[in-house]
Amino acid sequence: MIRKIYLDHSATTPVHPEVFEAMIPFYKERFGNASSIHLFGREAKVALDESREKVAGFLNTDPLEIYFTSGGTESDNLAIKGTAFANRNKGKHIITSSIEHHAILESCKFLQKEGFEVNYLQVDKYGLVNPDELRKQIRKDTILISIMHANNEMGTIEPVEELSRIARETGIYFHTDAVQSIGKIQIDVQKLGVDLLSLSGHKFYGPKGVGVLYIRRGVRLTPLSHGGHHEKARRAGTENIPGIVGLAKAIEIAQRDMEKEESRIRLLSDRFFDKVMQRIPDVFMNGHPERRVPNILNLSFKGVEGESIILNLDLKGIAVASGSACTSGSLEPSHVLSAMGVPPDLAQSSIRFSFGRSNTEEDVDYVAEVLPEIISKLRKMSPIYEQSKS
Amino acid sequence: MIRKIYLDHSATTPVHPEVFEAMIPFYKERFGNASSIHLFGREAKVALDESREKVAGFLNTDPLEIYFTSGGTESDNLAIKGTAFANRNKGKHIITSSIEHHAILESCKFLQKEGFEVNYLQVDKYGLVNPDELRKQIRKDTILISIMHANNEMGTIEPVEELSRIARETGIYFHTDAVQSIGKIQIDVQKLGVDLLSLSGHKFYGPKGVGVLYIRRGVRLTPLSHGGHHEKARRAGTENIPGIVGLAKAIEIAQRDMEKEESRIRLLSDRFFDKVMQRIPDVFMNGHPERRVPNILNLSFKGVEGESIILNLDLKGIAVASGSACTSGSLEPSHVLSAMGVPPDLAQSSIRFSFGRSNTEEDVDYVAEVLPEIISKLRKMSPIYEQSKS
Amino acid sequence: MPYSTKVMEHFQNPRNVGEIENPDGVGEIGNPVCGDIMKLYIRVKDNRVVDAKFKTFGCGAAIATSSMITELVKNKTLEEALKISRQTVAEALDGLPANKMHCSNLAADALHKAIEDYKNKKKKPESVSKRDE
Amino acid sequence: MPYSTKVMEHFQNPRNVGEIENPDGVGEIGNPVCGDIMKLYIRVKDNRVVDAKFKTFGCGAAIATSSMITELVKNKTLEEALKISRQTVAEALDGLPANKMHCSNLAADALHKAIEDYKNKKKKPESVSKRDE
Ligand SMILES: Cc1ncc(COP(=O)(O)O)c(C=O)c1O
Ligand SMILES: Cc1ncc(COP(=O)(O)O)c(C=O)c1O
Repeated sequence: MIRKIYLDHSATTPVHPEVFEAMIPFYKERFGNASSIHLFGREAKVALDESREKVAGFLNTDPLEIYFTSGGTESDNLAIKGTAFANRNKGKHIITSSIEHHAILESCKFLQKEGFEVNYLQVDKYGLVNPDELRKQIRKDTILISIMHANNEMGTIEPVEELSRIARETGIYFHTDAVQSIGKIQIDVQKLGVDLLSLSGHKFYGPKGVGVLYIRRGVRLTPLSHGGHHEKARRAGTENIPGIVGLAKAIEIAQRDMEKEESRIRLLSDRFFDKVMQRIPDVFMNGHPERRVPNILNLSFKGVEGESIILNLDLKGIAVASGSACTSGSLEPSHVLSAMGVPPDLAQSSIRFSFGRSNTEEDVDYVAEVLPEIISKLRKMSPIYEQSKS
Repeated sequence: MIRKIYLDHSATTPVHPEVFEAMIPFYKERFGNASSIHLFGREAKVALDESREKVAGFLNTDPLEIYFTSGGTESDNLAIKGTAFANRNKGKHIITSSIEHHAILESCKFLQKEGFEVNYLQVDKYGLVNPDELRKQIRKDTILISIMHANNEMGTIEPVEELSRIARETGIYFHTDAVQSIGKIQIDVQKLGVDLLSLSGHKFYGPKGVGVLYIRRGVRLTPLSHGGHHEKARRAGTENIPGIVGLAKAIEIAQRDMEKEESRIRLLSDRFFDKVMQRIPDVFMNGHPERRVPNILNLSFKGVEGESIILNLDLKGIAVASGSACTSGSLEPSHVLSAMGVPPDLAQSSIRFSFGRSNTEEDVDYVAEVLPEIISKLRKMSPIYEQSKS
Repeated sequence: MPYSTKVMEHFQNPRNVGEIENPDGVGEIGNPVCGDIMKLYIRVKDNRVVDAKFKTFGCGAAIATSSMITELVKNKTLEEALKISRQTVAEALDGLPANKMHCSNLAADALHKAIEDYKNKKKKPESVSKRDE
Repeated sequence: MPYSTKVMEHFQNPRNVGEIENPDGVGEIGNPVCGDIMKLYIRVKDNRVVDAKFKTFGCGAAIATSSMITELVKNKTLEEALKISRQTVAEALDGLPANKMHCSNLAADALHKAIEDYKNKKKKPESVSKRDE
């Protein structure tokens, strides 16, 4: 039987067995609608409240500031469009970075069509946003700044504390997309100094289809989903109790195991990186060498297109992602790597290895073993690798 | 031990055991992200495609016209606001009814703030929309008509085929909210003649947090959720595969068992109604006596407020809902019953019994047994029941 | 809808349900929006409320507050009775859910109306009896 | 990304990888947007393509179409070879995913360019060899 090694934990994760266990009763006997006042409803409401408290505890804030959504994308959309629509009388200018997730970028593009102006901050070669650059872009009519916590393609951690401080000084809302940092590094909304923060369950061993938006008290925000009075009338829709309970459980586990997992993953990633660099020439790391979440390692294999690497690894049972193009169904190279100044061919040659709970030393050793052969075979086929050698 | 009888299936349902079974693998080993090109991703993609085909088959349409959402509320929001925004150059007038779900009504109210005009059609005493009335309200700049299939409070089935024909004649999009009719009556989008149709998983033994919007090919619609290219770029967000698989399985089961379940539920409901009418004076049925989904029975108990009935039934282990106020956290009586001309005190006195799979004859007999005592006790306390007797 | 145990206890076993024949004061209060209607009857002797009864159409909170206030008011002087506020009633019931604090917490208002009614009747018995015709 | 078995077979075992020394024609085609770059070499004898080799930087589809076209073109006359279209290649591979039909299906274009190159060289050998310096 073929070995299966999953190195794509930044795309999604399996639910943790304890998370699954926690969800089961809410599919079965405790299935009530949290809006109902009878026993079934009250049981659901209790589960909802307890979940909210758990999430609030993890983020170091008040349960009243925790809103459940259908995922990271919805949280991002609600943060960006919700605050934009609610505050357009104050101004129509938004600042974000050029390396945000598409959920942010596309929300901003939509707002541009609606008459808003958006500045996309440049980043340095490591993918870092420059606080001075942010300061320069701020205008009288700036209403929102959104800079992600950790990038999903190469893991760089942005200086959110510093950036949010600038926002606070100037009285502008600050949002951060923490979808990729949760479970990897501490997230304390007070320390981070943010007004809004997005999470998604399925990136840290919780279920798909459920997310969180932290909204600091006092932030004005127009709902995207209108209807019943769920989530204090800011996000209508019958609450996905099993999903919410699962997300809360996943947060509990992340908190409990963070330290141990973090160092384990860091060792795995370093071990893999060292072996690859020893065995394969012309490999370049994308992202910041230290300031990044430990589970993401993004490497460009000069002269070889990403999808062809993915497919070859897939044939060996290894799952990775690429900054090339195919994941999104589009055919443009990664906007993140491009923004960092990575040349197009190297952007097309990038592979994201993202490690997680199931991965062992044997796993990464196996990948480091089969990879050199694959790269060498593809490079023999490449019209641009030879060119660069001559 | 106290008996537990759930008569609130229109609020939500437990997932069917077969649905739960079908979901399990997608939480565990087949957990991939459907956008990934490796094995894990392809497995997820296959499950997504198969689910889409199942839903399309049930609705008698093409899989390309099926879009998965996070629930009925999102589907309704996307249908209303998505078509409104995409077609505002054609006109800014929308027609709906006064008895729609809040997801529709609040979406319309939001649009009114954004400069749209909305007509809310009156209904007759049975809750029926009048096609002639619709015809009269249509204007040159009408872009959308949304009339629900079956009402969630009293079950009346609207003449959707007739209404949609009027829309088609005049080239206006027609949306129907079929959240309460799915699994109870056939839904064939060709026969219904609709352009958009909303469903929600948790109302027919599927999971919470997943829904469907059917969008006929050619309908112009602005997404609400921007981001990745999921769902043909009309609804961004990592697909909730377990939820989607569960919803598809629930549709399969609904289709398989519809005939049998429908007549069984009809008998239960009739049996219960007869007993209540025999044993309790001054009870009035709300909704159409025949043209309604068989699982909903809405009765007003003159002189007694709804919540006090719910609480008393709850103490006996029986779960029902009320058209009074408390469910939504608001304190206004049901807008549906009010629109039908039910006087405020009778609207406040209404109870919705909604039957489902788990209910037996013994269940309804038990409820019919405890109910008279409860009503009589509360009536003795009532300042308005005596008044009406004198 | 998490009612306190005390609310549920009064809801299940309401005290002093009914009417007082020829009461010394009646307070009726109704809120057509939220649907609660309450009628409170008092018997007054030597400036003290010696009996109180109620009839209520309303939710759990409305019934429990009605029941509670009839208990609270008994044997209080009129001055003491007038000091009974919505807050007093809610506290005596170990609190009410936030969304029930307004609409369904009318018992104190009904009591104050009943006392007012009593005072009016006492002041100008003629005109009052005329109004009753 | 559901590639056909045939695509995967060619992707795993691509035919005719490499270069032809002193080729009679070379077609290079590159698409910086989608990142596929393809170089096709042909050897022509008596108006027939007698050999073909390729080098490709690109995704699974790009590699498979390159491999497939070198097979298809062998022993075809130049006229026949020019009739090989993107569609021909895609069909020979039992189809390509929709989003791969454009960017990653450049092999036919590279072939046509190689034939053009061959014809140009034959017409004006001087100017071509000059260009090569
Ligand atoms: C940084 C970031 N933001 C947002 C999202 C979107 O979250 P979801 O997949 O829950 O829609 C993702 C993952 O896709 C992400 O990596
Ligand atoms: C008619 C109708 N439409 C829409 C909804 C909303 O669906 P969901 O609960 O999935 O948000 C409901 C149920 O709440 C409903 O009954």
